[in-house]
Amino acid sequence: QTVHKVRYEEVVRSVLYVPMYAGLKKGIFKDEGIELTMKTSQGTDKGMAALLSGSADIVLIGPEASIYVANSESPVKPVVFAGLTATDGFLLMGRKPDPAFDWNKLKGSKIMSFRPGSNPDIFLEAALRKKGLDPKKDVKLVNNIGPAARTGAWLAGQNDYATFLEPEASTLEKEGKAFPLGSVGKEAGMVDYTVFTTTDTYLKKNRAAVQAWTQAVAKAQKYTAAAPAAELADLVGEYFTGVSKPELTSAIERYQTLNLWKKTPLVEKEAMDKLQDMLVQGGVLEASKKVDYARFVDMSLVQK
Amino acid sequence: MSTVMNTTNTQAASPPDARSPEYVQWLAQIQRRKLLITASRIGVLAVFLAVWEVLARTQVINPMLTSYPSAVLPTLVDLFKTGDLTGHTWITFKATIIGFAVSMVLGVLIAALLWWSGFLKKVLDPFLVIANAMPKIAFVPIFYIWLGSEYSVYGMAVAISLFITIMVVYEGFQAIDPNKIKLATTLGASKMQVMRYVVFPGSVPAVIAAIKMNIGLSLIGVIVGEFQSSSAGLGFLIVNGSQVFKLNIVMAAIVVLAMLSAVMYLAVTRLEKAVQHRYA
Amino acid sequence: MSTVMNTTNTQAASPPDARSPEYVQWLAQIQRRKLLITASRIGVLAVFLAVWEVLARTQVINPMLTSYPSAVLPTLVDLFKTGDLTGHTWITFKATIIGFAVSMVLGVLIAALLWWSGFLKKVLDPFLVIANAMPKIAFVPIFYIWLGSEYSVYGMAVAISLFITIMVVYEGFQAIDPNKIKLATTLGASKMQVMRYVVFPGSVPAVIAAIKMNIGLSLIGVIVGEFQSSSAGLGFLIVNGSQVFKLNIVMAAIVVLAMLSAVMYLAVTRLEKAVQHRYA
Amino acid sequence: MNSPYRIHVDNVSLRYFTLQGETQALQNINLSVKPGEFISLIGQSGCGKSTLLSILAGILPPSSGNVFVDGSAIVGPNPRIGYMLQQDYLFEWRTILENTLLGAQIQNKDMAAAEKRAIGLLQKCGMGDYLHHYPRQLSGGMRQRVALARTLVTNPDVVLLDEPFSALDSQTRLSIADEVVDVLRDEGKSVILVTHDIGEAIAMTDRVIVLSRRPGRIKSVHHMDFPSTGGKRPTPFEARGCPEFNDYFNVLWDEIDAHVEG
Amino acid sequence: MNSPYRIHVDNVSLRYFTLQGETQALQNINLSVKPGEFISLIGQSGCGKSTLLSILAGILPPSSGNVFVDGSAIVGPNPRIGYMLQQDYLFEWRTILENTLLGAQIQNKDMAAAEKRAIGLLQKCGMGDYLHHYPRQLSGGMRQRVALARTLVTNPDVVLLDEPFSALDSQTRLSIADEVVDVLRDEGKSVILVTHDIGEAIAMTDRVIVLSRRPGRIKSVHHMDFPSTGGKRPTPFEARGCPEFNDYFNVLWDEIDAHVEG
Ligand SMILES: Nc1ncnc2c1ncn2[C@@H]1O[C@H](COP(=O)(O)OP(=O)(O)OP(=O)(O)O)[C@@H](O)[C@H]1O
Ligand SMILES: Nc1ncnc2c1ncn2[C@@H]1O[C@H](COP(=O)(O)OP(=O)(O)OP(=O)(O)O)[C@@H](O)[C@H]1O
Ligand SMILES: [Mg+2]
Ligand SMILES: [Mg+2]
Repeated sequence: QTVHKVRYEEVVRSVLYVPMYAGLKKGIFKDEGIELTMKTSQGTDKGMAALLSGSADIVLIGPEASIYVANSESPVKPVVFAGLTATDGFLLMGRKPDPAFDWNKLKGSKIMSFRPGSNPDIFLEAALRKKGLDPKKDVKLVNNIGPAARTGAWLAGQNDYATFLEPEASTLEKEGKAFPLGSVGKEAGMVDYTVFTTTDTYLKKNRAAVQAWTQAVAKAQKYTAAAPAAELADLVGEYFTGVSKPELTSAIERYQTLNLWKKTPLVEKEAMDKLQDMLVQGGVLEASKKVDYARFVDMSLVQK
Repeated sequence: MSTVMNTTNTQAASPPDARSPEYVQWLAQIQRRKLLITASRIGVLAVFLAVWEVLARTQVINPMLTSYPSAVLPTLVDLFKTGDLTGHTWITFKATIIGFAVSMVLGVLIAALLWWSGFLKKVLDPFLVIANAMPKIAFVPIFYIWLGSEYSVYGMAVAISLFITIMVVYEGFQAIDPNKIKLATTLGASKMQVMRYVVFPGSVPAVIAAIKMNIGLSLIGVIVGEFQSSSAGLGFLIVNGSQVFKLNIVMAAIVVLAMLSAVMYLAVTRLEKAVQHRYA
Repeated sequence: MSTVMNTTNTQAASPPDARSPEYVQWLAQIQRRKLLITASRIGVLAVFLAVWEVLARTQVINPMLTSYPSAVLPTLVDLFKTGDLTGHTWITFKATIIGFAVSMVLGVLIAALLWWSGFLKKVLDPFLVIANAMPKIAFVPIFYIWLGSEYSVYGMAVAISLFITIMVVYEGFQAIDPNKIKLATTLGASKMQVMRYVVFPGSVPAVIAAIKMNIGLSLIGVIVGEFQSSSAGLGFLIVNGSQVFKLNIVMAAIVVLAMLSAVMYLAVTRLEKAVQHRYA
Repeated sequence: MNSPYRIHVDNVSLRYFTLQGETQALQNINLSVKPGEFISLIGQSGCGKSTLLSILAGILPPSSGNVFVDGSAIVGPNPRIGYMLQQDYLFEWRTILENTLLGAQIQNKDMAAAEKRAIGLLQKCGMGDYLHHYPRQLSGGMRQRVALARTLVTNPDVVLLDEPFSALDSQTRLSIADEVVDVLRDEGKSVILVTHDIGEAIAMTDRVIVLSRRPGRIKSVHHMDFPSTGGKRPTPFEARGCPEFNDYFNVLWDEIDAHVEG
Repeated sequence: MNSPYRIHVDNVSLRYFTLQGETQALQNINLSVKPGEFISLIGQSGCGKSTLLSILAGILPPSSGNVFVDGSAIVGPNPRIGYMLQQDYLFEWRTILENTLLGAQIQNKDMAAAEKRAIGLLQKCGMGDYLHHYPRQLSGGMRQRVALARTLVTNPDVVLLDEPFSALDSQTRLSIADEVVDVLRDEGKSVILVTHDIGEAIAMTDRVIVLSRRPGRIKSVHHMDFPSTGGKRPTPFEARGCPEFNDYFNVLWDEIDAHVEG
């Protein structure tokens, strides 16, 4: 069996990517002949940059970056070849628990989101729209706070609502600082949130490696779907320095119930069309610049 | 009265109308050299821009990652026309000046305190060394938490520049010739008078040196702060531009930032020259 | 032979066994003062930690935002036991040293080149001023793009420290007493010999001054680079800790970072003292 | 106390304490200076000359013994004593006039009167045209004259001079010595001059006191008698031309040289 | 060319060019020095003394005129000419011996032989015990002796001294002058001394050349004749005691003073 050496970068370290860590720990990638080095690039933009500049072979980032780049002058084009998360994993959280929460209650409030044009922000806007709220008028989206500073800003008493990923969501809930009210992903619909992406040139030269990768992802997804949360927490604990087992377990449970993790790596055309609509509505993509599914997604390996 | 003046200025050189042909020739040569230098500078810049443009256009380097001059220039003009650029630049500049002013005032005060009490200086010394050596940038993620979005930009600016200001100014106080202090003491000066008449006015060059470092560091602090949280400013332009892969905006902002920092630096350098002349 | 020695060292003070009571008393007082200083330092630290602990425990300040000493310490011990901390620290240290070494070598070479050719210096001067004044941090978002994840950490370290190194070393070269060069010239030294026998050995203190700035700046560059993209290092610990909001990890990493930077700073300061003694 | 002496040094000793050890800088110094008398201290480097001046200026308390001005003990900086250091230490950021006024300012004197006196003194020292110049615009000799005016502006009775001309070149030195002596005699000051230049000591002062090497003790005292020209002591420059000068010089040279080592 | 003169300065003029204007520093200087002769240049500050030495040292080409050593024109730094500056400029990072060897190293001399000569010279200057000391460990006078040894190590025929003692205190100055003259005469050098100290010029050299104020021209030349003691010229120190000394001094003082202004 040939060994594929792959330089891999994930967008952030998050419970959202537990299937990947599980695959690594279970030796699934190794079994497929993949030897990888992993880095955390701290942002989709940086992950994409790593890809385009050739310092990474495969990255796990939001698919929207590939759409932007498909429209650009870049001679190298990114290719989405497998999906990992079914939709956005952010939870909408408020300062008080509210069993009778209704998204209409958000009207007139300040919600802490992410930078304009970023995936989490686009998804939140889509969810709001679905619920009949105009993200520009009915609510005030705060999107000028850097990722590392968001939790602090929340704790410092800024904003009425905010979106959080696991494991912060569980931690904050446990501390009584924030309470989950809804799931952004659930409202926005099943639109792939983070996908494995490579470049056309890498794919051409290293098809076997990408194939092996896709198969490993599929296996890892299958394993994750069946495994109990506690087992997964034990398995991937070492990727989350400082997060306790119970916290991790509850976070994994939450994502399991939300069906966040895809069962197969397939990224569907409808999902990508929906994403592009969201981008257009969000004002970060011109309608005329929508990109053909085939121009940035290649599902041929998944189908094998 | 028979003292020999050492200053050459007072003995004027020959009047200009008495220029010898050799001198005229020498002046012309100096002039040529000056022109050559200016030409070379323009040349270096032109070559740099041309290489950048060509490499990006021929896709030897990915234009998506670097943009290119002919894309950056229109962006600059556009941003400037809409007034956006002026606004962002002004915001960054204002924050820099505020951070700078705060850390200068604090820095000089603390340095004065340390000078006043040698004991306090001794006690605080290891903490100052650590605070000064510490990469303040490490606090970026938690600074925001502590200071909130409004003040974290200033906070970063002050954090980055305060300790070095204290050190430079204190060293300036220390570097005052002890004989000048001795002189004031023999005239009966109290410690307060020594400070007022000798140490403070004598450390103006040190304060200028601190200003020189400080203003650059404050700008760095502001940019870092703006990266973290902001809705305007050059740092905001850069981080937002890179988020949506608008490298022409990033480059435009960087060009403006380079100009802003160079202008501030040159202003302080000019101030420094003026003071140095006075304190020669 | 009737020259008067100005160095006091050579005329030893009275032998120690001849200590007068007043001197013994004076020594004791000095000793007391030293003890008092040490005690005060410990006191300052203790008060700081106690206030932090109490405020966080009584929730006057939000313990989630600040953590508290009794949480940071076990984290430190844990991280240290698992070997994680040593590993992360080593990675950051190594990157710092590499960045530092590269920019020292490059900086000294370029400074030598500029010294050699006054014309080149003149031509490049405005570019150097801009490069030096520019907040290199602005390049963070695009540095990563250019250099890739592997080299962007080193790249940032070099970018931050290179220009100031060039400037400080060049200024050191310039500050060599022109009379020393004149002396070598009258002995028939070529430019190369002047460089070798006068300028290089004479600028050792300037190089040390550059090292002192450089090593701190390289560390900043590495931390910033690690914030940006990394899989290990103290910067990684800080940014990841703050993302999962484990302030105890952030604080632990910051404590280690503070110690690392202080140790490097003190090492260079010691080197500086040794050299200064030699070059007194 | 009423004392015939302007300055009286009574059995003064001084030890410096450093971590390396203690240094006996002065041992049992006894010395008196009458009003209007000019004396000089010579001795090898490190023998304690500057230390003695510091004690007289009240900025260094003696380890034992006492110093008196007109019979009252000196316990701190005293406006009756002016101290002129080896270098001028003019403040670069002040004009000549402002520099001269420093002492008056520190002592909260009436500034209008002080300014009048300062201008008068500067004129006397030949610096009347430079009131609003800055120190950097002056030559070494001119600066030292300003330092003299600054010392005199608070009208001290005693002036201590610590190698006041050693930073000047020899020509300037010779001419400024004449002027300084002239001004000081004119103002009726008592003067204690420290110098390394034996010739300067002989030419400028009435009494030359030789200190032994460390610990500084008074080794010998020499009276300088010159034939008076026109009822006055010859100027320093004239004194150098007198035959007595060479004799004194050789005596003092031997006195010092014998105790100096390579 | 065969020339009876070691150094011959033939109608040398020099103009400095700066952006502010041109400065005529020297005008039509004619001067000759015989082998073994000691001459000195005096004149007010800025009259071009150092400029003339720089031309002789070959580091500054004259605007017009020529300079020759033993009849051959000087066009650049010349090993036959040694230059000793006002301060010692010893390299702090070299030991005394290494400092002394600088010239030999630069001129790629046989280092073993050079070291032998250097040690010999240092011993002659009384510095034999300090070969491996660093400059910071020496007093000003000792440092200046090392500078002399450094100048002599490459065995130049002519030694140029630019105010070599002006950084020293007067006592040290008097004693070192004797030693330097001793060493230089012993080595048979020709010497051109620049000084501000008229006394030094009179006591140390055979001929004193007075330069006019800028542009420097030769104003007058004075031969110093002293009664020889034991067939030799008196040492500088002895010369100062001779009655001729005062006469020469007063002549030269007037000569200079007349041209100096406040
Ligand atoms: N602050 C001090 N602490 C310790 N020792 C000192 C101090 N000041 C002077 N000394 C020592 O005391 C002795 C006398 O010093 P002082 O400066 O009075 O000598 P001096 O006669 O003025 O010498 P010079 O002619 O070089 O000026 C010297 O040996 C010196 O090393
Ligand atoms: N490099 C230079 N460029 C322009 N002018 C100069 C330069 N060097 C010296 N001069 C001018 O030439 C004149 C002669 O200078 P030089 O140094 O030879 O005088 P000097 O007689 O040695 O003076 P001093 O006694 O002060 O050493 C001075 O007026 C000086 O200002
Ligand atoms: Mg002294
Ligand atoms: Mg000169």
